[in-house]
Amino acid sequence: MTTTPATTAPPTWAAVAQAFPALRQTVNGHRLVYLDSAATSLKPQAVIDAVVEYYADYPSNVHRSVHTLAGRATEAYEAARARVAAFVGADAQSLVFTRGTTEGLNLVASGWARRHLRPGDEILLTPAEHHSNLVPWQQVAKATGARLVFAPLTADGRLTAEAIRASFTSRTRLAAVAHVSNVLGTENPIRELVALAHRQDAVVVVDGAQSAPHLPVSVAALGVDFFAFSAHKMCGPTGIGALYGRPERLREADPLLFGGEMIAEVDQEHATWADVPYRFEGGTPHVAGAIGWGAAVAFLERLGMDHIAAHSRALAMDAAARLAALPRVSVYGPAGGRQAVVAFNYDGVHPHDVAQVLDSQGIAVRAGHHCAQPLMAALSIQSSVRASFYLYNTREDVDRLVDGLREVGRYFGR
Amino acid sequence: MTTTPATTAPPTWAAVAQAFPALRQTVNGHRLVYLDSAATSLKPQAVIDAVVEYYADYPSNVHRSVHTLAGRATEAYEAARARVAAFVGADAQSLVFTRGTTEGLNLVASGWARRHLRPGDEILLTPAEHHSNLVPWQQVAKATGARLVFAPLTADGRLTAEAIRASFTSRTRLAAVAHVSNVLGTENPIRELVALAHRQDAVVVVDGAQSAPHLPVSVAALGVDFFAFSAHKMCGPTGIGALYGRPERLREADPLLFGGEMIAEVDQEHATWADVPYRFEGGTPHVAGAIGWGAAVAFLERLGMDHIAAHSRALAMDAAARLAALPRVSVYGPAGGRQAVVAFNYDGVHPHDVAQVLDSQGIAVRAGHHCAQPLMAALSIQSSVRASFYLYNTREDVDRLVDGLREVGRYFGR
Amino acid sequence: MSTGWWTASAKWGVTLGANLDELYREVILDHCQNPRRMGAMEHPTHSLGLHNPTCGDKIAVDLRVEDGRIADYRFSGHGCSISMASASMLGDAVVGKTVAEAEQVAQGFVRFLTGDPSTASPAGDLEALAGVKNFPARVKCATLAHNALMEALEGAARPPGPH
Amino acid sequence: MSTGWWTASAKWGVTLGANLDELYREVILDHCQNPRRMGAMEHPTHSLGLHNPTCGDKIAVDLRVEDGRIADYRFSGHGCSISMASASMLGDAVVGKTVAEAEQVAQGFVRFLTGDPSTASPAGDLEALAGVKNFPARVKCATLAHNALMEALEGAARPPGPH
Ligand SMILES: Cc1ncc(COP(=O)(O)O)c(C=O)c1O
Ligand SMILES: Cc1ncc(COP(=O)(O)O)c(C=O)c1O
Repeated sequence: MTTTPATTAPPTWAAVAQAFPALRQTVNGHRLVYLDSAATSLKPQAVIDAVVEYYADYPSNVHRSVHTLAGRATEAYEAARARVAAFVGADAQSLVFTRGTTEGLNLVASGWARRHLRPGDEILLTPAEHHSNLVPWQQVAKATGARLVFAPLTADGRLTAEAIRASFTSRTRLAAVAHVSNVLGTENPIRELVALAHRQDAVVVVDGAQSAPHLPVSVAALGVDFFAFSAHKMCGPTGIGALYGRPERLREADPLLFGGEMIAEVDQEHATWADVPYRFEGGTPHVAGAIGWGAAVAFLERLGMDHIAAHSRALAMDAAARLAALPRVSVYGPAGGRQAVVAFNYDGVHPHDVAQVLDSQGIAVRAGHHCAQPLMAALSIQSSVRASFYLYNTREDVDRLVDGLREVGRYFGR
Repeated sequence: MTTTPATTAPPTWAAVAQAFPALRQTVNGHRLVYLDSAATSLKPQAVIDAVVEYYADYPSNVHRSVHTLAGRATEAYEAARARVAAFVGADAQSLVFTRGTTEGLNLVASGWARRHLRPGDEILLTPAEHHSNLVPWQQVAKATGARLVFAPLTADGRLTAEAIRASFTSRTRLAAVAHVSNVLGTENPIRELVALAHRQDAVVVVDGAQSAPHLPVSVAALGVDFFAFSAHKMCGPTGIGALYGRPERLREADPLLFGGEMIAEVDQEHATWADVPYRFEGGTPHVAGAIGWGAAVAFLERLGMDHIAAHSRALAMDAAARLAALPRVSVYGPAGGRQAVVAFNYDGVHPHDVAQVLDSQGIAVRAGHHCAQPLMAALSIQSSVRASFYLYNTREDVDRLVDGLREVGRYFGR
Repeated sequence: MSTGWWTASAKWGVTLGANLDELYREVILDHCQNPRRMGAMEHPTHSLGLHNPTCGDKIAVDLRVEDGRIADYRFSGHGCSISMASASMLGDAVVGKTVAEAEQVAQGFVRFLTGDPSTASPAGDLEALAGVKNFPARVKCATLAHNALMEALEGAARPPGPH
Repeated sequence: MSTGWWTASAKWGVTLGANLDELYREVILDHCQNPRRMGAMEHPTHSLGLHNPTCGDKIAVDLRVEDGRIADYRFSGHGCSISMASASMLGDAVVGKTVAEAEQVAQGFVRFLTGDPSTASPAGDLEALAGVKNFPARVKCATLAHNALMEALEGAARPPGPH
């Protein structure tokens, strides 16, 4: 179950971009430069085709019917589960389909942590977490009496193994950390965290929303207890994601939704649950989403995750260096070791206005707090501009971004 | 905000069927006869096209970005919300997008009922509820000390206004009932239930999974507090549904998922929620699903819900009468007033085997307990066969079903 | 977008439910109508019931193991023709075998039907169920008794006491 | 499936962000660089802050109402050029007006930008913000101060006491 097939040479990225129909358009008179993949990625034709095939040919419910269309749908749905699981180095039985990363993290918080945490227990986080990996833990803390502890970042925004060690105490029962930050682009030391946590049977929850699209991931090699990620950020459909859980941990968790396929037996007063992972998939699943995600994973695997990682990292590093060299531009996060994300500000021009002027040149970036308000506060800013890169971006896109920022300065006279 | 535009003549149903690409196939050598719409419906080309257009042209996240693609996606997503809300006679602000009916009902159970019910309070249900409208209330009862009360059905499976009245007590705080049963095809007297409930400020939750696809629905006219339904059963995509809630009730409810767009302000320790309905939509939404659902609703409205209701009701009534006339076949549910569903058994042949022989003739039906185990127990059966009808079915499909059942008898020598 | 008519099975490159007689072989219908070893056992050494969540069907298997061999097998419950026939056939296949051999029969059968290509097709009457492979929705029915037998034997292998 | 190149705005039949100068009119950039009536008020009779959840921007509006008229208006906070310019322009538009008139100004402006076709385009400097209509993502920015003013005046209309 290797997550990346042995590819020899990297693909020709300009040719890869041709697989994405959205890139065949002009926006405001310019070829679209899409630099908002950290919010959601574009979709290759192969994924669109897989979704269309399901809706057009066998748009059936799964699991519950004997007829031919339902058989085909069930097979495709479960094959997608196996494929997505293998992509992150897991077995199909340990992969729960969710709506996305947010639901996955909430499932761990409500289903596992509320049941297992006690007053005085500590939940270890970082100040850079996405709201989806912060607010659920605030709720757990309120409900159980556990306490949130934030491991400090270095001045340039890194989470070091030392900081983790220093923040870990004998009361730490759970650590929830992003694999890759959606603002700073940093990759966090998950292996070190796991080593420390498992010495005292603490549970490690990883927010993989920004790592699964970009890095070869093996939950088995990392040793994490839970790993949540979303299809829509990795070339897949909207409305689907997954939570990997170590089977023994999954079995300790309560379902979030009751009804439909998650049930074994019911009478008027009582019900028993199906086995994992189905126990956590109440209601009719997002069949088209799972099938499309399977196609996305096949698409990424064919290109090779190591090549994809190298490509978007190279673009982001190049962009970060060139933006930092511009007058009035500040880039956030460390100088080295950046994944596909570059957050920055243009002194004297609000991020919304920067993004607007870039959009007028056909360049799509994101402006805002990126669902990381505590991190914004730590950086003493309200918001920032974020350019994020993926497999369909090219060097020319970085040129366009740099030129675009010059135009921002010109337009606002700064 | 009418749910059904004034259509003059009913559409030509055979022509309507042409809009569904799945019907252009043969299964096991026969033209497909799809009689499993109560599990999930086929999709018209217009819905597939809307989904493809989103993925191919503007596959962007919503709400959070200034760029052109995001603007387009946000507009389309919110237009779909308004369109789906209008379809059931509601305002956009009172419509929460969910994964489906199951999530909607669980949201009311976990978010509203757990907070408001007290020991000794009564939850009124019927013995015919789908597991998704039963198991969440079992959980609420366990958590709050409330008690489940089941209004009895008549011998032929109807819920009468008298039975509701007789089961209502001064302790009844919430009633949760299907609008249309997914097994018996009965339509329940929601208006009478609401009149009774609102006299004592009890809350009425309606499972609309089987009514929204088939009947003109106005939540305003019905006066219900909550109404949950799924796109996939009404020509829409998988993975999306909605919960309508009276705004004052929605504001009394806790969110189920925390993170992403549902938040107003966050610091490390605290968070405040966005206004309804966004408060209940944590994480990146299923944008493609919402947009496709909007197209599905437009498709249904163009044909006219009154015509659709009359058409599938006529087919189901015809099928029920003709099946009941066959030797060894028992049809469940009342003789009159049936919506689009016919559940039955063939004496001496297990439902799985019936469905299998029908499938060999290209006829797709469902066999099983239809997620209604308590109802099966009340009928003293384990399971049944279910044929369900929709706008793309024709009289010829009923003929095929009747002939198919004759073949079942021949095949098993009964 | 697809235009014109197509054949589901051809388009998908798989044969799904193509031939009914491949599923319902004579011997299956015979076992189903005249089930062998049906009924409860007086003093089983091993016993376990399983149900198929889709349809609520239940099959319970009772075993008497003596000197490491399956001395007797009984089944009870209700189900479709496939699950009843399979439970009926399983008895013939395991009675007189050692526990290890019986487990191999059941496991091999489950593996074969769930698509493990390295597994030989089942022997004896069970061979008639080989066609279920092409009807994935019925695999759960065909393996219900086999899984019950394996879990019954396994359960006894665990240390006694609450678990 | 689409082939070849297309123009986003043409294909969608709408003009989205087509012309930057339509958004950033001279007078907007002027208000943004030289905001009028910025700063806190000593003793406001009405006061309310609102924030834009997307970016965390905040605009607070202070009012002094005397004899049913807006005697003074101040705003504070931080935001993009559109929200700052809009807050700055709103002061000129309401000072000296009756409360009802001021509410009409703010409400008319919000209605106009959110696409109510029956609303006349705004008067005075605020007219320069009419172009925001074609940039839906910025409507929240342009209406922040207006919504704060309306809520501040509304809040006072409620009965006193905790609510
Ligand atoms: C009456 C009824 N309620 C609830 C549901 C659950 O809907 P979903 O699976 O879309 O969540 C269904 C369909 O399965 C149904 O028929
Ligand atoms: C780091 C991180 N965590 C969690 C999320 C939430 O993912 P989703 O919105 O798909 O649930 C995101 C993306 O928005 C993210 O970047």
